[in-house]
Amino acid sequence: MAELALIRVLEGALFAAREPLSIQALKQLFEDSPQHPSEGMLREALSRLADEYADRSVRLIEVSTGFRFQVIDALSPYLARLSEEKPGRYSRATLETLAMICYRQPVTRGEIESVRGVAVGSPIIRTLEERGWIHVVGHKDVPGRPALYATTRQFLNDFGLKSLDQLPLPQGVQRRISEDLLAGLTEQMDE
Amino acid sequence: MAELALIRVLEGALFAAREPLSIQALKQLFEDSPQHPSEGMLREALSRLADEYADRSVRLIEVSTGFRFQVIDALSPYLARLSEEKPGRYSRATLETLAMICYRQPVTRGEIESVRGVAVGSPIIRTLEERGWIHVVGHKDVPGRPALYATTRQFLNDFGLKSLDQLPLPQGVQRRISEDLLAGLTEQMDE
Amino acid sequence: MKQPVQGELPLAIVAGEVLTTLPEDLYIPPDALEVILDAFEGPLDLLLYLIRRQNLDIRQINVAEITHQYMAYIAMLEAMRFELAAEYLLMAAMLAEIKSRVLLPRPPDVDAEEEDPRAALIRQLLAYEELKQSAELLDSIPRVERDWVVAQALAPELDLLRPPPTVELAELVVAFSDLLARAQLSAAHQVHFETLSTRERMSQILDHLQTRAELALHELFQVHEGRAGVVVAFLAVLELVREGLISLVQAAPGQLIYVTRGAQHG
Repeated sequence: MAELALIRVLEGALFAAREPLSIQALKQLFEDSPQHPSEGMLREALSRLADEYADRSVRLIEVSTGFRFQVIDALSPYLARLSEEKPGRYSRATLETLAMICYRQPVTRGEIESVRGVAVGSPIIRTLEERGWIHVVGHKDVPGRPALYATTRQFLNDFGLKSLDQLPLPQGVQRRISEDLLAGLTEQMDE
Repeated sequence: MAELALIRVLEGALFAAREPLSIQALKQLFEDSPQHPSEGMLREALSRLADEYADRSVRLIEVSTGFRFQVIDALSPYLARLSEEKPGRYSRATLETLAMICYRQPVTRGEIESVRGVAVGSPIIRTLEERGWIHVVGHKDVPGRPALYATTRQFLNDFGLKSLDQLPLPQGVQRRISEDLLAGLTEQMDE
Repeated sequence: MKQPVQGELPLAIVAGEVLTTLPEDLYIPPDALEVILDAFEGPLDLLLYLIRRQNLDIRQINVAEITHQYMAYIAMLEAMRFELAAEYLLMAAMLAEIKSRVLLPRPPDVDAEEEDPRAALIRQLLAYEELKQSAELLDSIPRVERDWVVAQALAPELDLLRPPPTVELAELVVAFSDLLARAQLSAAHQVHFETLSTRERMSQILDHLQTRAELALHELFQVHEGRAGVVVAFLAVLELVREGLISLVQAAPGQLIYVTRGAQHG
């Protein structure tokens, strides 16, 4: 059988995959085949592929766990007409819990509650766990050994982020960081 | 917002959809929008779109229920190399849903949700249906006529059971014919 | 949205003062109260709202004033007999405490070690406000499902499919026990557990009725199953009737009994 051009294999695999494909996975496509693209060749082909789709309604993008095609935002109003459901809306309580975990991870439920000033119900935690956005990464070494929650790679993927660094910071956080920094500096100077 | 070209809307929608889109569904994309493509215009745009993809590894094809993009067969050997993986694991949500259906069948999704305390997503139900372990055995005669789920013969086979009776019951739950049942009967006979 | 408020009866007692009218700036139509209570995520959220409404900086808040407003709000909710979450009352107590300490002259040096409660409250409010902002920011990031979709095309059939996950019987039992423990259903009197063979038979009967609108009752009893089988079938029929999933129909006494889908109407 004739070998397909590298770029065509990547195109088909990325459209067929249900999850983003890492460079590692893309290499695996060619295991035991005469083609043995290096990482450089793969990246170069991916970049040409992205160019081919520059004027189309799907874009090739890189997220935390690899590459995937996604439909451009401009299509949302059209797609909204297709389905009655409005998927992916979350309550403020859920969003605040996710924000705590996202910005302060790893964090216990008690810590989330102390900032929110109200109890965080199990259904909220479970909803986020089932959505694949948070997971337990350990247990805090205090009485009761409460679970420590953190965000997952899928959270990054679903929010189109390569890493947590790309998350925008709220004003308060910026202020706190600079205050902490100043306080730290002052302390150091005092020593 | 500027209107997207007809062909670009179709392209994005077809890549976004998980199922083939009929002409009817494609028309719906433009409901209440200034664009009002006729069926002729749609077919003409679809044919141009198919031409654009003629040399790619995805093709626009028409099946009985509509149009969809499909990755070409030539990619199978490549994709097969990706799929050689060890079996995954079902999520807790999936296991709990299966357990509820298994022990409390015939049961509606709402009933499962009320015990689990969180929504049971369609993907969970679909996973179990596709696995051949559950099926719809009827619809409850209440508003919305929700589907009643039960386990299948294949479920018994895959778990090496002759009948559900062989399933162990968790500790604390006793096999018994409930007094509720008898009480309920007496009530009905009184009516 | 101002409405005349009856001034005769005391509406509530706030900080020892009888409140006959709601503070002008606080008046909210009673039927809107429930909605508003739902709109707040908790006492911190409510306090933030009260502070922000006056364009105050959290750091500059007048505890006495904000306490007054918060108490008036709580009193109003209580007067309307809304069930208030304990957190709201706890905050009321905390505010009252802070207010009294701010008003009373403090003996010098006594509290040097202890944190100023006003500072603690301000810190809590700032942290919560920051969280609110973070949540809004997070929600503004385009995300899958709501704002965009992954582009996919149907994959070709593969000879080598990833083997589906395997499940051990024990895992299923554990999952069910967990569910029971969580739903606190384990007490036998709350949920009835028919034998599983009964539930299995219930599913089978419903499945039969998928293809046929009605069945003669005797068709459900198989002689070859013996006495136990007949009992199971009988119990399954009774349970299905009780849950309103099937009905038994008999045209006249002595005639055949038929089983049909759904509850009997009328």
